[in-house]
Amino acid sequence: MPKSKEAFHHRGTSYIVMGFLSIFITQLLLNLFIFGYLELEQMGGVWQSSFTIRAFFPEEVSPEVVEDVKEKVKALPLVGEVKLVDSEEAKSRFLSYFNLQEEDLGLEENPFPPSLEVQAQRVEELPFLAQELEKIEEFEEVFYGGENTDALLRFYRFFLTAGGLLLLALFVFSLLVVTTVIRASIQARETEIEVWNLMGATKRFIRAPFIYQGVMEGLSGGVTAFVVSLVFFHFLLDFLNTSFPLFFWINWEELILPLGVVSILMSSFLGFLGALLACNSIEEESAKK
Amino acid sequence: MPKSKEAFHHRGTSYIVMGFLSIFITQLLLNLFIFGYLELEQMGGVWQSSFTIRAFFPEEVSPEVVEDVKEKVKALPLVGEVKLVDSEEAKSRFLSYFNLQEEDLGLEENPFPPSLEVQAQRVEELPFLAQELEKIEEFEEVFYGGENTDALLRFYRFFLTAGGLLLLALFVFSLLVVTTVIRASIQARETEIEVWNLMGATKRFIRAPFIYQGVMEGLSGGVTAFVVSLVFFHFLLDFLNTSFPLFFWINWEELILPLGVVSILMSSFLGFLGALLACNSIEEESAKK
Amino acid sequence: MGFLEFKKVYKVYPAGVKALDNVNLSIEKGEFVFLWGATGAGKTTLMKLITREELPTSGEVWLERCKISSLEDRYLPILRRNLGVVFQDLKLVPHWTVFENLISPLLVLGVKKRDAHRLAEGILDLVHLQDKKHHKTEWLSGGEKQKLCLGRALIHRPHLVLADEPTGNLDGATALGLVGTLFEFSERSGATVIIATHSEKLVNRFPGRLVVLDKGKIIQS
Amino acid sequence: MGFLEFKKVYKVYPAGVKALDNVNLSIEKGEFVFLWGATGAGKTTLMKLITREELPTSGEVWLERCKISSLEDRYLPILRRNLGVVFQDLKLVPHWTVFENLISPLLVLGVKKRDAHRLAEGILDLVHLQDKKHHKTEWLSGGEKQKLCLGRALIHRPHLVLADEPTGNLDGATALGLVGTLFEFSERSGATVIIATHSEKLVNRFPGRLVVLDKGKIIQS
Ligand SMILES: Nc1ncnc2c1ncn2[C@@H]1O[C@H](COP(=O)(O)OP(=O)(O)OP(=O)(O)O)[C@@H](O)[C@H]1O
Ligand SMILES: Nc1ncnc2c1ncn2[C@@H]1O[C@H](COP(=O)(O)OP(=O)(O)OP(=O)(O)O)[C@@H](O)[C@H]1O
Ligand SMILES: [Mg+2]
Ligand SMILES: [Mg+2]
Repeated sequence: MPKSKEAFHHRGTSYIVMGFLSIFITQLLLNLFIFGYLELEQMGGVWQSSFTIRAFFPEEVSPEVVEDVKEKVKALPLVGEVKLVDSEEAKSRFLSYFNLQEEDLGLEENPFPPSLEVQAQRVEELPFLAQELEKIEEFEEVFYGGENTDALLRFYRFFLTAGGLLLLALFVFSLLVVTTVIRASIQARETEIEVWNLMGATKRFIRAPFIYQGVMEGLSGGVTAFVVSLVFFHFLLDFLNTSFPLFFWINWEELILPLGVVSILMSSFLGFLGALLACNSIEEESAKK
Repeated sequence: MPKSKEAFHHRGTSYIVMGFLSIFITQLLLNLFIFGYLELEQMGGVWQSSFTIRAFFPEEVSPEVVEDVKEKVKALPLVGEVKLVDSEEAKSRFLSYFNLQEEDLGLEENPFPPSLEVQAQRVEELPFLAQELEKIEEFEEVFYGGENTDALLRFYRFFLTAGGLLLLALFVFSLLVVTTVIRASIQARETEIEVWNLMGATKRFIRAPFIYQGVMEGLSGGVTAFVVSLVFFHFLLDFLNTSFPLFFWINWEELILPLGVVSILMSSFLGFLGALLACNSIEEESAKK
Repeated sequence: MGFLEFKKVYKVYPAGVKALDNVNLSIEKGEFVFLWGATGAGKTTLMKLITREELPTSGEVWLERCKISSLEDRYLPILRRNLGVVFQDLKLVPHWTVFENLISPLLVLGVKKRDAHRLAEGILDLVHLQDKKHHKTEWLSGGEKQKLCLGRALIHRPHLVLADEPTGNLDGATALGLVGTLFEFSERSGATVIIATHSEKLVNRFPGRLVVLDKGKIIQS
Repeated sequence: MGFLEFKKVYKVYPAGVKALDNVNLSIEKGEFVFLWGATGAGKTTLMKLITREELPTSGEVWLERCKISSLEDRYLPILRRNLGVVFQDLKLVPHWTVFENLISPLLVLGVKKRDAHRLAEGILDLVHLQDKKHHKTEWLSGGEKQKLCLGRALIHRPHLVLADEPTGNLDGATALGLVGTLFEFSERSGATVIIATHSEKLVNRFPGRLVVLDKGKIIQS
């Protein structure tokens, strides 16, 4: 049986090309998505540290109270990092921000109140955390970016949801394409299959070459897509890094492992599943006849 | 001949579904691209007005020179709009920007020089225009955003190039899918075609149902994609408008015409071309045998 | 020059098989010809040269003063519409109905479906398939398929009928009946008929010309 | 109970055709049987019940004490591996070579390709196709295809050979030779052979049992 795997299948090279191409293209899109996702993840990390709630104490607050409240805040469940900004630091920040000298202000007293800079464990939870902090009476004002931050958060969440849906749709679409391709190549071999059946071949014997074809097409498409993606991302990241060094573009090397693993696993799995579904659907159809 | 168009084609419904789906999906992606493109266009317009070159005169410049230079600048080929900002306006802008009162500054003289705000006809040409303006001796300093603006411009250009390439790739891919689908459905009817040939049918007689099939699949896929896209964009724009009113999201109504025209033309053209290519390739193959 | 003319025709298949070896043959309009020969003698090959499924390696084939061995491809449809062929391997579309297979030569000619119906009724009677009209062709028995194939070859009243082993799957009585039908058709419409067969019984029963092929050579005509 | 047994078998096709009508038949191991009947009598249908391409509408079919009319689908391969069948419509794969079509029953059985080669040589000699071994099957003439089909039915030395109209495209001499080969095979290996045919000549030439079908009924056995 193993010897006959592809022994007599002379035609259908066009189908093999078709299957290869479809998996190649879907895997390419998938890789693009993975790239986007990793990028987003990294940016998310960066955002997180800049999404900071500022909770201001009243100007006349005592240092003990500040310390107390800081510990209290630290104990809250949603809180990530907490940093104390005392009056002195607040002033020097202001001066450097507006590029001024101490003299320019001409103030005798330090008008800047101390504050806590609080980060959430997850960016998502920023608004809830802000609500929590507002409940603490010792703060005079709690500021977390409001409108603007809300919009960014919505954007982040929208991106993730849309991406997830896209991923799912992409998977279903790939599966559809692979299944149809294998179906077509099975139908192109109708006569062979009929003859094998009449010669007493088992289901497994007949299916084997198609499953094999599916997995091989999947693998070859996946590997090619992997290589092409890597080369593409190499140049893309090069370009992006020189053009927009401000953004936090991931390292090319960090892509190799996730892309490689996903490409090989996903594409061979897709090929396998597609072939299986195709075999089943064809068998069902011919049983109905 | 016309009567027989689909008279005897009993099988291959699965192929019809396949062709429909592939065109549907590619058209959907195309619509998405068109949406993105229109959005970008609109944003580009907005950017344009905010991409402004500021050319500063020396503090002690005379109003006549300013008027002269303004007319000179207006006559330059790349220039769009030109606006004069005199010292008074510059000062009041500064004050409102930093939320200060005139008294806070404590200055006797107005230290702000008059300047010209110059916009390019096309965002792309901003750097060249800036170079032109720098050649004018009457200006003390020409400022056009530098690094930052350059990066944005690169981004804009990158997006357009990438989009164009994507559009091309998408078109080729759709064509490939449609062609293979029609090829498959032709191959599934090998026997019919052989018999028609032996009965003395002309090329046209044999091709007609496949070309018809291609166009119909294209049209139905395109129209469905059009409807689905419209519904999708309706909700998307609703969501985007409430979430990010800052951005300049296009009107839903503006999408109907371009999407409709492109959907119907492109998809039926794709179907037609795909069918034609499929017929040709099959005929070539069978001629070789 | 005759109605159908083979002049020094050789046919060597790419695989190296010499199927026809210097065939010279002239057939007159209205003749009823039996092409007789053992298996592999070249009967089917000879017919394929007339239908232009194959081209001769050398030599010429003429039909009604038209040199079909060098006919351009785009004129093939015109040639084939004037032939009625019973193919040895039938060439029926299994998932079409009997009726659909039967009228396919008419549709090619542009005959309206309602007229096709009328013509089909007559032919179905002739080949005794009236009760199978709307059956799928793959449901027919071997002999019924051959009868259908013969019907299809006659429905458009061709000038030349080529029947390649039309009775291989038919019992003696039915076979005689059908060849009788062909004979009558030839008599009435003046069509030329060539029947490739192995059956000595048939050859002896009908007053036709006998052409004998042996290993690609004509040894009696 | 005999080797092959039909008990009150009816077969009515979905289209409403009554193909077999209360068939009762018992065949012993090693018998050489001719199944004779006009076109549409039900010969092929009867054979399809043995190969399980069809199920009887009612009644039972037994083979070697196994009720094949109610065999589960997953045991079909085992049944079919023990049969050698010459199909009326041949069931050859046109784009495989002659050799590939010939050894397909062996590959299904798991025979190594080198052993298959040896067995194939013997069979090719038997059916006189030695020189076409590596030809594509679609290049064969009608008669050659039938010979190949017979070779494929014998190569795995089955216990039961079903030959449906195996000589329809063969000339008299070749036909006699091949049926002789089948007869010898039966004698030597003790296999049971059933041949469906229209040819009275064949039936009279060999000392076999004659079963006559008429419109689905057995009128002589
Ligand atoms: N396409 C082909 N390529 C190679 N050889 C071929 C081809 N077609 C036919 N042959 C060979 O040519 C010879 C003549 O074939 P042909 O089909 O004309 O015989 P035939 O007289 O019709 O035989 P039969 O009575 O068995 O149908 C055979 O040996 C056959 O194998
Ligand atoms: N799948 C089917 N559906 C409907 N009718 C069928 C089917 N298969 C066969 N028949 C009908 O059953 C009858 C018997 O067919 P069968 O093929 O058994 O005849 P046969 O004896 O083999 O004839 P032949 O000598 O022409 O091959 C025929 O009338 C045929 O039309
Ligand atoms: Mg022949
Ligand atoms: Mg039969």
